[in-house]
Amino acid sequence: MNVADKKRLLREMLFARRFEERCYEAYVERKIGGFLHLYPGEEACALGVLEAARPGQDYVITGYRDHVHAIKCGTDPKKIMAELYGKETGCSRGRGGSMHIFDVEHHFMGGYALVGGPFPLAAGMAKALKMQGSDDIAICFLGDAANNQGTFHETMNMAALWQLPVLFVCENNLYGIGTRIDRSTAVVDQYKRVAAYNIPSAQEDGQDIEKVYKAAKKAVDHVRSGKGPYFLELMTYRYRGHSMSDSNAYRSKDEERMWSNRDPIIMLRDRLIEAGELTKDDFKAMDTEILDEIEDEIIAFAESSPEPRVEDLEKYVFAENDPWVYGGGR
Amino acid sequence: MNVADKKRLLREMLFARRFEERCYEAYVERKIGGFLHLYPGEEACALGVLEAARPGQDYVITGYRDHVHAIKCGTDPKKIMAELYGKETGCSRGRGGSMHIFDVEHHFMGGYALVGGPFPLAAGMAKALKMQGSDDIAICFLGDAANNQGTFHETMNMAALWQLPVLFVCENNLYGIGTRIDRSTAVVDQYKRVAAYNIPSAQEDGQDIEKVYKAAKKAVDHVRSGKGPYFLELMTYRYRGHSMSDSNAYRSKDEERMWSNRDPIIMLRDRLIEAGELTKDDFKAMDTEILDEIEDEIIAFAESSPEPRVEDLEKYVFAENDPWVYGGGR
Amino acid sequence: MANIMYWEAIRRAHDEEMERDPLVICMGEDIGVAGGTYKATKGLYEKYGAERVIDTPISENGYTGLGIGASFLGVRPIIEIMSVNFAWLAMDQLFNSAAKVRYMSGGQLAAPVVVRSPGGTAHQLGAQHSARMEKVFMGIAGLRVVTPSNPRQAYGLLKSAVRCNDPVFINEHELMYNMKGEVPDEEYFHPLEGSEVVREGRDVTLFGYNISVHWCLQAAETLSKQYGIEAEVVDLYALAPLDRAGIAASVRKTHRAVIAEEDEAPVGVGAEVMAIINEECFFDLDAQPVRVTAVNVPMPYNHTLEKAAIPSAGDVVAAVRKMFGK
Amino acid sequence: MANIMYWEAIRRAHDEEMERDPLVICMGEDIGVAGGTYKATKGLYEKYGAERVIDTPISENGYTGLGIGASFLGVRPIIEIMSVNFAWLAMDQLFNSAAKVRYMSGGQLAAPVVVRSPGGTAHQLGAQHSARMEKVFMGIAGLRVVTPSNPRQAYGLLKSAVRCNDPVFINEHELMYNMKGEVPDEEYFHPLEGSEVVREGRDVTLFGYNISVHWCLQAAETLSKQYGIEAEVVDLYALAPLDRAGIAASVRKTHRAVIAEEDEAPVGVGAEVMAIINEECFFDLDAQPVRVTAVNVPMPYNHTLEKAAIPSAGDVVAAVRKMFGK
Ligand SMILES: Cc1ncc(C[n+]2csc(CCOP(=O)(O)OP(=O)(O)O)c2C)c(N)n1
Ligand SMILES: Cc1ncc(C[n+]2csc(CCOP(=O)(O)OP(=O)(O)O)c2C)c(N)n1
Ligand SMILES: [Mg+2]
Ligand SMILES: [Mg+2]
Repeated sequence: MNVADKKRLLREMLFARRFEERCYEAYVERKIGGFLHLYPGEEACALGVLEAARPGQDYVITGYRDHVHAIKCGTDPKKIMAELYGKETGCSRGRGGSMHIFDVEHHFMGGYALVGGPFPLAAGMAKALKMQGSDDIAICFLGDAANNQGTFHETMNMAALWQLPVLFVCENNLYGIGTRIDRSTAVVDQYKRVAAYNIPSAQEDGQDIEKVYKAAKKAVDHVRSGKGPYFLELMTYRYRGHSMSDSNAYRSKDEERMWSNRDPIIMLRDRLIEAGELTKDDFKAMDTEILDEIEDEIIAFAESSPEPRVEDLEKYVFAENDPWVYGGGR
Repeated sequence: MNVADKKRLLREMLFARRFEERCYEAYVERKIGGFLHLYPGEEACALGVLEAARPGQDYVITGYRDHVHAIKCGTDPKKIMAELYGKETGCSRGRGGSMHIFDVEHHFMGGYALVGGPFPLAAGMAKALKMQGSDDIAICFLGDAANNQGTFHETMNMAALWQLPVLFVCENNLYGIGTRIDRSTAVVDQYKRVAAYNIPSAQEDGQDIEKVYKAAKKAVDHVRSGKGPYFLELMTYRYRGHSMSDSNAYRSKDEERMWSNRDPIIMLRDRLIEAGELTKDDFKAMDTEILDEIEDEIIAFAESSPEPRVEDLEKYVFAENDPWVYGGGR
Repeated sequence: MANIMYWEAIRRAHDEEMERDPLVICMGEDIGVAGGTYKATKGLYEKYGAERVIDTPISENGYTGLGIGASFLGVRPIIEIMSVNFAWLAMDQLFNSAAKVRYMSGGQLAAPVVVRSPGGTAHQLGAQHSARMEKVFMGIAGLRVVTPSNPRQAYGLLKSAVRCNDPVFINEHELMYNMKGEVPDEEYFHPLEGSEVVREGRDVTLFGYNISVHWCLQAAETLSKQYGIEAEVVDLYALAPLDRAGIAASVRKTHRAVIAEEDEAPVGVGAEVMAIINEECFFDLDAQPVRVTAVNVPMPYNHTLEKAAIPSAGDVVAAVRKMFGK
Repeated sequence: MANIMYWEAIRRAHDEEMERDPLVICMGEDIGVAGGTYKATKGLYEKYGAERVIDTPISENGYTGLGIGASFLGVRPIIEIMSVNFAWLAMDQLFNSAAKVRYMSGGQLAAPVVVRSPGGTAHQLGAQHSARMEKVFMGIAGLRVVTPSNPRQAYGLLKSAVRCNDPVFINEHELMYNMKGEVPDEEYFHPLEGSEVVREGRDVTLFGYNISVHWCLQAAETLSKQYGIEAEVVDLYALAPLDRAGIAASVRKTHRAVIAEEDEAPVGVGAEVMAIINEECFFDLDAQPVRVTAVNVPMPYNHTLEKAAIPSAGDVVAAVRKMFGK
């Protein structure tokens, strides 16, 4: 990773942070509804991992905490914000909302709201890639608590058995909503659990994007080279509550402070400053630019976009005019 | 285990073998319907493990291959045969059939037909025992292929997390119906898989009842002493097809021969004969006695028992006259 | 009579039953330390401890099965499934184990568990978090299904469910936890079967359950005031078994029926009630029975589409007006 | 026209579609080396190899989800769930993922999987292996449900389902795999919507699907010969969406309806068809519509009880006779 890359990643992380914070505000203003799960604190995970892959080409899938993953795949943030606003211009045409960001064009295969749901879907995409002789891979991001779901076990076994090209990234932020990992999970080191399937794995600091990148590079190479699945655990932390409706009362101030001292953005920023590659002013300017872009372009787009038409309520339930429905497709 | 014990166990294994073979015949004669899963070849597993526990007092649960487990818990074989005949005198009053042997009085908590279903039920019974301060334990017998079900993972995690007094016995007969274990399972040594939950485990020869007993003793002691769950894998083989409707065509004659050379009954018999504790004639006499008992008492009972009354079809759906249904229970 | 919220009523029922019987436990995701997503178990962890108020891993089939197994040995678990959408994962244990074990053991063993879960469309939760699944639970023999429309029922149904020897599924509603209502100060056990006439009327019967009872009541007011139509409103708090006699009695009186349900129409509560009306009192009908249902789509996120997808009091009014040609 | 068995028809459809398109695969427990519990995939493993004919671990939710994920990228999986009773374990992926993904992605992504599974009561398989669950599948928006009553449909419905861009659940029946029937020699695609009038009649319509079509046909013969009643028999091979127009057309002609289903009554196919009749042609009815259903119990093992629990052609005859007072 050269300096230009690092600066770009710094900007991407900062953008992700500001984007999510702006979502928070829009939610408070009641512009956004439903459940909203934000990513501040965890930026280095999605951005670092996908930096090591081929975003837009490899197939990415995740849970409900999905905005930043989509952005890195190439989804226009305007379309994500419009989605959160429930607009027809949204990436899921206003039908999905925050938990269901989709951008198939950029191979962002969706955010899903059932914990553990994406595991088998990711393995299935990998199966399709393998059948088609592609060297693209499937990448599945999920939380630590998701690993207690039966689908985790079933999927790891199948992925290993059939040597599928899928990378599982565990964003271990130590909590599933308000339940701390050691209160839900017998073995807290998640990377150890996949030994039960003979899946190679690693645990890495999820706050240092350079480390994430390096660990992910190794993981991605493994998977892409046809050696089967890989499981990468990234130790991270979410700054906000689980979702907007979460009081966040179950974590100690000490713990929160400890993690904010390891903020992925500040860490990379300071490293660049120390190395003389960036000044504080550069950083400030970058921030202002981002804030302006979010306000002037992204929010403006979302605000001014049209709502879906009520007449279209029943669209997208089934394929339109599928000839095979009538048995006459030949 | 003294000589008397060994002789008794030999008799129990032989009884189990003959009982199951007689079931086979009754099925062919169409006296028994539905699915029938037999246990020949695996006798040392259930009998050896439960010998090391407190059958009739510890709570036992298993899958559909359940006759022998119930017998060892103390269920009258007459009632099992009557159940298979669908009679009102059957242990499940003719409502259950072979896959659903129940004898709650003897703490045989049932055979269940959904693969993987008993895992959480067993852990739940253990939870109840723990709450009630009992030193009884729950014992769950299931097959190797069942371990690929999500319930396995979910249950192992909870059992370990809450340190529940439950012993999981994996009867590894190398196949799930017609699928050989290495074609369905990434890690074939099942005892290794529970390391992912920090559950102590062992693998043992399931054909040698003395070894089974010893390994089970250790396992049972561990669980009963309050140290949490334990997982015991027993390597075994079923001689017949998976169920009566299984052609059994997927296994080689060589493999079958290899295993029949390690027959649990023959092995113990020959050991006792070698030690001068038993003669071939003793064994023959034992066999004749068993065959007579099965024919004259067990089959006779099943044959002569009455069917359930059609008027009782809707009995046992709900509790009878439960006052709380009417809100007037006080 | 205290005027308390739906969630408080549920909490009170938990608390009283746990206080009374040390074998009553509760379990589910985030119900302990966090007090429950909808506060139904608030404070119980502090009071009864981690052995009886159990924060579970995200393993719906697993912990539901665990609760069922515990119930085999006398424990009375109250299992919360955070949202009914997640209950698909637990159906195996709920239906294959809990609902069938009494029958297939010839009456020897039973699974007296209570499973509580909110269904219903809340505010823009999208396709995977807006399911209304009462129809799925109602269709399986061996399971009782009840659904409280107010705090009194929420309290009294849970009390009875905990003590009842059958497995009971309690269908709550995300939008109702903060609804207030009167709950008796003394202990109260609501029957798990039957129905309640919550408004008398002579012209038409409006059948509702859970949240749709409120649409029916609101519609009845409008119909009375603006159109002179006196609607009877029947609260079907018991969905399985349904109160055939109660349904028939009201229709025999009013000769007309509208069933309001929040779910999509196919094979739903409306269809079943209509079938019962056909079977019990077809020739008493003066008009075609009508069901007011959601549009048959996965729930859209967009607020306007969401509103368009689910029915309302206005739709009930419209249905009745059409029936009367008014 | 070849006269082949139901399982052979399904096998042929698999084979033709796999031959045509290398992205058609099939998967399930014991479908490969063993050839499938009901032989629906016999010989395909040898012909197409382990990459396309996949013996899965016993992980219903997992492999169903895996098939769905593969379908996102152009693969066309035909997933066999060995018995519909096990499908409870896979409902999460089938409903939460497959049925909803098109809608919640605003039409961008779809899950064109086929899931096949036998439901129905076979011979004394007991409570956990005798479920008939079509009503559960029919109630969820976004999923097509079809159910073949003969080899021709079994062949043609699977052919269309594989090519259709929606997820399709095919409800088969354990007792029908060995049933013989005519299947066209040339390729044939059965529509996934609609219904078929399989016997014309003027006095009453008997609605059936899957195995109950045969009870209806048998009943119609008896009714004609012994009672002079000419029944029309309508085969509802498409359960979701149901053919409202077809149902109404027949009832408008005969003015009477009996619906025969193998499942327990509550919220079932019978209720839904009755609701549709009420909605579409209430005033055309000359008699109360009737559903002939199973008794509402978990399935008993004992043969006599089992027979008493499920309906038969005789029950259909009895229902019609009662309707006509004969
Ligand atoms: C099947 C299912 N069960 C429960 C939930 C409710 N729920 C949503 S997120 C969550 C916690 C998940 O934690 P984790 O996997 O660690 O991801 P994180 O939110 O921490 O990123 C829970 C319990 C759900 N959405 N789906
Ligand atoms: C949930 C579920 N899936 C599939 C089946 C069908 N089935 C019955 S037994 C069996 C194989 C189980 O093998 P294993 O666990 O090794 O036990 P064994 O029969 O060898 O003793 C399968 C696939 C089932 N009964 N339940
Ligand atoms: Mg987490
Ligand atoms: Mg096995």
